[in-house]
Amino acid sequence: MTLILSLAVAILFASGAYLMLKHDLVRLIVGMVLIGNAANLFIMAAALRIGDAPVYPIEDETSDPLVQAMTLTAIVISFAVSALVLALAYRVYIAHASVDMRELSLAEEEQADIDDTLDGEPEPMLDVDDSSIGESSPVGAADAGEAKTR
Amino acid sequence: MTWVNDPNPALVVLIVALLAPLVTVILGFWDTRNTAGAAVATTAAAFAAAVWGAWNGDASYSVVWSETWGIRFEIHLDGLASMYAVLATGIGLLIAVYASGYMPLHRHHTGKRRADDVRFFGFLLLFMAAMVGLVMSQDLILLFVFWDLTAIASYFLIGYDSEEEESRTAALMALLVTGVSAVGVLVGALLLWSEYRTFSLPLLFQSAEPSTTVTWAVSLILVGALAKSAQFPLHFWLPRAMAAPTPVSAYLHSAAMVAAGVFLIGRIYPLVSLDTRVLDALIVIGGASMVVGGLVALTRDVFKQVLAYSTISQYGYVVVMFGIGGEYGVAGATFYVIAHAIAKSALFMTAGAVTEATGSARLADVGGLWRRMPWLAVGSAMASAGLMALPFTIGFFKDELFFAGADGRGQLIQWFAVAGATLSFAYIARFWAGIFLGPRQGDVQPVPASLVIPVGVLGALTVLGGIWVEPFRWLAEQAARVSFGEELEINLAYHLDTRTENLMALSVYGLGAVVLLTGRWWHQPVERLVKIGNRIGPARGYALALYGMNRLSDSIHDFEVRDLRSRIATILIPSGALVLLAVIYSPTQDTFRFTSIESGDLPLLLMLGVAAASGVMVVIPQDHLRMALTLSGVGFSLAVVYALLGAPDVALVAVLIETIFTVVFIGILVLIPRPILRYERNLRAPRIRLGRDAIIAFIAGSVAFVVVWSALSRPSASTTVIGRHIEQSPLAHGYDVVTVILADFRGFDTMGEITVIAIAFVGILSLMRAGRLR
Amino acid sequence: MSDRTVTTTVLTQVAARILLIPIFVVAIGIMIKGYVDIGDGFSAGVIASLGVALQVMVFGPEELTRLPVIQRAPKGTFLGLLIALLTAFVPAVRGQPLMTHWPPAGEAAIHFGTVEFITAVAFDVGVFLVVFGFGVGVTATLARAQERKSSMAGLFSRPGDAGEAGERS
Amino acid sequence: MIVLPLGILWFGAVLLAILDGTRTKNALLAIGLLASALLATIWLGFDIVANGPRSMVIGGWEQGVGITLSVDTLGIIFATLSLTVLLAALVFETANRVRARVFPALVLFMGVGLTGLFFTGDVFNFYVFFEIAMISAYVLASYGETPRQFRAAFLFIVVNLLGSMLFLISIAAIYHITGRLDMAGIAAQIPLVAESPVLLIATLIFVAFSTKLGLFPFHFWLAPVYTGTRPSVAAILSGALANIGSYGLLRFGADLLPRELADGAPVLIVLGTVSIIYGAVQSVSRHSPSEVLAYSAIGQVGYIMIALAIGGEVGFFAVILYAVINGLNKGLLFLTVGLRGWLVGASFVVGAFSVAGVPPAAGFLGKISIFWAAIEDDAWSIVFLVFLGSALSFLYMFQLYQRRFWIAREDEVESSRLPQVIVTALAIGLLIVGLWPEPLLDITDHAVSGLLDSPAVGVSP
Repeated sequence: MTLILSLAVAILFASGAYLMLKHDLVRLIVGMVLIGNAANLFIMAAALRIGDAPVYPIEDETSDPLVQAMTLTAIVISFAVSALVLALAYRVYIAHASVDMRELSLAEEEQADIDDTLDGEPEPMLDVDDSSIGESSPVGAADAGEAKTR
Repeated sequence: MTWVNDPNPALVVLIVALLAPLVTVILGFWDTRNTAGAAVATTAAAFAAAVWGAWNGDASYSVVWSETWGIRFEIHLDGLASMYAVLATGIGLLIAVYASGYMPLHRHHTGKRRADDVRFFGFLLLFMAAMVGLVMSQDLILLFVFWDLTAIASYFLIGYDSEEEESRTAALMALLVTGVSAVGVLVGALLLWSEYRTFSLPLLFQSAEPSTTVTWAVSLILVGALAKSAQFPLHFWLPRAMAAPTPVSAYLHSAAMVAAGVFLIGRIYPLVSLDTRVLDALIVIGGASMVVGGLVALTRDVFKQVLAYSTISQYGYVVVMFGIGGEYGVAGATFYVIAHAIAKSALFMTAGAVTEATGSARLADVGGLWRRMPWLAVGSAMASAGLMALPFTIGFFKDELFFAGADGRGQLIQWFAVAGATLSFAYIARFWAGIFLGPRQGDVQPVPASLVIPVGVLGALTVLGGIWVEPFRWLAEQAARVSFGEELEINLAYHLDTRTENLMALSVYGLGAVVLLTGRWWHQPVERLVKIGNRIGPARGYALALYGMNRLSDSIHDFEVRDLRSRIATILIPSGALVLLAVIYSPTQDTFRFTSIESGDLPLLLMLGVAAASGVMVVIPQDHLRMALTLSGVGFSLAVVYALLGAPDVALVAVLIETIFTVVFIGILVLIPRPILRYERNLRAPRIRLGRDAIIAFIAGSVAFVVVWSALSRPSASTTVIGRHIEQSPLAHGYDVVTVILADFRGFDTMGEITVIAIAFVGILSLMRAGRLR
Repeated sequence: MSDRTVTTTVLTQVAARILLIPIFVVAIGIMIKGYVDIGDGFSAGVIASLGVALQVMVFGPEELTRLPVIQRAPKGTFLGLLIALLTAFVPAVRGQPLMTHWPPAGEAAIHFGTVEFITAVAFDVGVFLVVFGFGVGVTATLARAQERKSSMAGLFSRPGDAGEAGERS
Repeated sequence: MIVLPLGILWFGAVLLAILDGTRTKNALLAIGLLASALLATIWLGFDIVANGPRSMVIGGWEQGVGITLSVDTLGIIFATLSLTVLLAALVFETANRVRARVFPALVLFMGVGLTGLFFTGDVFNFYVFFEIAMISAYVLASYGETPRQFRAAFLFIVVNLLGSMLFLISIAAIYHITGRLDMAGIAAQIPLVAESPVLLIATLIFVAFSTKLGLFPFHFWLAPVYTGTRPSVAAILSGALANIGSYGLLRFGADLLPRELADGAPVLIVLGTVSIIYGAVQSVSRHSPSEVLAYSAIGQVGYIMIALAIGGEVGFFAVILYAVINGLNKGLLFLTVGLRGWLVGASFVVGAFSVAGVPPAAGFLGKISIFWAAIEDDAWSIVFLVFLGSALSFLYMFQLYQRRFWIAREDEVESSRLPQVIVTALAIGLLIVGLWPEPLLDITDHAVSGLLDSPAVGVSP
């Protein structure tokens, strides 16, 4: 049984991961939801024991109520996050008129290029000849003279 | 107020020095015209304090700085500290006077504002204060702090004209060489700590014994010291630093930055002298610097370049003397620093004044100026004579001590000493004569007196030291005693006899004159040699390293993953590798177990199959709407699984959540036009990519599988709290244990959960109301 | 607008309207009986907001402005959170650990029929309000976005696709 | 007392969620609340240092049945650090004019999440607070509302959600093998369990937190997110949120799973080494300041990993100290990104010196502690590595500094004074810590002895 449960978790996880590798934003989100499902199933599977519903009157051995509470919390949290991601996907679509990750990557690179030109290159020193250093700071006699006459 | 009645000289010197930059900056901010005056006044005060402190002598102050690390704020105004403090503040004072005349001219050339003066004097005085603090530090960490403070100050001073690329590269180079090598000082200090559990120098001197660790520690500290003193092969930053305004160069070369390096050697000399191999290394490095610096100085045309290389060469002497060691070596090294500081700063100021007067900074463009600038000529002549070690200057004694020390170390060192001294005789003479003698060249404008007076003062001091050497001798003697660690006496006098020192001095004058007069024969070859050195020398190495690092950085950036799917893959694949590693590493026996499947489990089995199958179905390329529905299929079948696992609460919520999620999902899908959704679907991905995706997904699945299976294979924990949960539910007025856990036992989780919902709500509202947040 | 009038028949409208009341009743029942049987404030919140979602799907977003309870639901999220927080933190003011419910463990609670008045129920009401507000708020936002989209169809679509944009029912 | 910081933040966040945060007076209210939560945390810290860790079982149940809140020095240090960075970012954004109604509320919500997870003594509760912090961060990442921010936010969510799920799976697995959720109980049970499943679980936890921190090779999301988000948000992400990673590794690694941490040390060292070199080399030629800082952050994570692998007193000391100082550095430096003016230049250079480990900026303390750990461990290759990393940090920080503040550009407009003053205040803070390090060192020492005394002593009541 543990093997079957583990396999189910693994298949859901793998399907989710596969979808997360897609270019389509929507599929990506579906992948995330699937991985969330896999995690939730695993929490339930991690139950210390399985039996009747833990509702009074209790006669037989009940199922582990703690994992149930944990699963509930986890389900709700992953739902909230998924809903948020959906809304974000909508805004991404509004911003790019696309749900294709490739276009987003393109936009990111364009942005990086813009940044690069804005921020300038690092300037590594290439000229090792230092024989004229120390000469250039005072500009010239005429200039110095001008300073005097003022 | 015993503190006021009986002040601690060490603290007074440090505080007055630290106040100098502070007061100057505050007054400068108030009114920028105050800056130069404030700088002169505060340095004068610092100088007075230093002289007073040196006179009162031997005061220390110590307070715990950090208990946890055992660091103390421990300062001691001993002989060594007094000497360097007097030098740093005294020359600092003259530099401040000089700068008050020089900076207006500099401002004019570079178009800077008066407000920039505050920055200049602030960092200049910070430099001085850091020097004063450095020389008094007795705790290695405190010493490191002041050590880096000098590096910071010099960085901003060298990069003062930051609009010039030359200044920027020079500042970066100085920072990289001195800052990175300072890490050596730190590591050395920590090494000594690991051996002796203290950072305190006096304690270390007491307990240190020759050992590999100590040798390593000392060598690392010396790397920092030698880099700061611009010793070969880390000397190349110093000539570049000439891009700074002249007062900075003058200070850097005489009493501050470069002097800090040899100071440190003197400070830890009791540790240095534990291993003769270290001393020999000092001789080699110092000797190399003497030769390289001297040869390049002979070929340079720009004033400040000649002087810069001469400094490298002359600090080479000091290092060699420390390497020679013994009474003469240490005494000579210490005395040399005084003599050199006084004379060299005068020459730098001369260079600045001449450049301001003529507008030219090259020996080739000036000449015969002694008539036009007689005071400057006289002042710098005295200083040059000092560096050339002519009699009746303080410089004569410095070579005298050098030769005496070399005498004890055999013929080779002796020849070497003469050769080095000859070089220095020659390049200094070439410098002075090139400016003031020969055919008249260059148009001279009058310069402010403040550019000439400091030169005169320093020149006078040089000669005074040659006639009445006692004050200088006393200072050096006190200092050398500290370095040497035992009693030591410096005897300085003129002897009219044929002792070796005198003969060596005479041969230096003769050889020096020959070198000067034969210039036209050796100039070309030496210049070629220097060019070759440039091409393969350490400066080249530095430039290539920097360039290479930038190129390397660029090229590995090209490999940086740029799209989301690869970013996800780069999390999944390494996780797979790590899990695999963990599987290999850990014992596999009993890790994975099968448990039997009972007939009652068949419905569960079936539903798990359905859930997994619909999970796979979602992956198959399809319409988005159908995908959403298949996805909810996964959710609903999982809900049934939960119900079969005896969890009706979870099943109920799972169904509800799945429903509302599907509503939201479809609600969003509807908002996105169909062509845009279809666009992606119609693009067929290449088969290879699909295969690769499948492999990555397989890895991800395997990670999950291995971890999950190994965890589930553990027999369920025997001690658990769920029994208590079930028992206590009625106490909490509840009969559905899960609900009681959610609202009571673990209600805090639910609290967090609804907070997450509320935050998601806030986020969704602000995202969906396009354009404006809420 | 026009699509909806086509797709929703009178029958669905009536059904939706009638269904709303039982849905709310079930929701409230689940919430109050949560301690005794399956279900809690969370499920109740989801059920109630699904009921509202149904109304919106059938009658359009303006439906939301008609019922004041629904109109204020989004603000209710924060009210609910506040109530839950109060049940958690008020005991701390009295020197007890967080979320110590009243009446204390084991002591009898005031009964109203089979309904017990305990602070845990207040907490559950908070949870209900948060979830209900969330459900209604999100539904409403989606509906409004949908409306806005049909009024500016094609604005965000690819060039050439403008005509097709906005379809899908 | 233990609940005071959480209470202030939580109620404050709910209140501000209703108010319009773009109004200055509401933003000021948020600042006041955050500041008082910070003060309450510090007050609590004094109490804990004096009287030992404090804990409370929620609902008044016995431990294990109810959730345990338990605060030790380690939690206090990280909570104080995170709240400080959050406060700085909030004050900064207020001075700059808040552009979104919900920004102050989200900052407070994130404060709730972070404080909660530093204070909780229950692994599942840790996860819940972790998600509170993360979801606030997800929404915050889109703050600014340009396509760029949306892209960054999306990437951020996707990657971090994956990490969260791995973490959730490991928590469930821990529950299955120990039957407990409270940290004290787990720490007691873990040694009784066979090694292999625990090691696998530890691996997943490591991956989850490394993803959060941006350790090589889990770092590929980090640079675009840090460059894409607004400066104040980037400061929050790198200065406050990333603390989850360091804290989590300490809490789960050193406290709960020490055996597995020791087993994994070689892997930590290898990945840490690669991270240091990779991050530093990448930073050298990056153009935009936030990109340099992002890659630098990847490098800094490497130091934390290496110190963690060295472990023991000096190792954990270095982890905490380095994490704190790195958080402050990054908080300061990211805030300077969009600003211009000489005060900003001065503040930036203080941050740069701190990153390079030059006193008197606080960074040298971190560098000392790392060297110290390596030397005590006789790990010469690590000493050399740290040396190399610090040399490269000089190079990239000062290439950047000179390029940005020494080369005048025509299109420059000096930023308004208030934001400049705020970053200056942060820089002065860094200098003060550097000049008077004893409080920080002392409390770090306290936290380390709490971690080492006996496993999970900090979490037992």
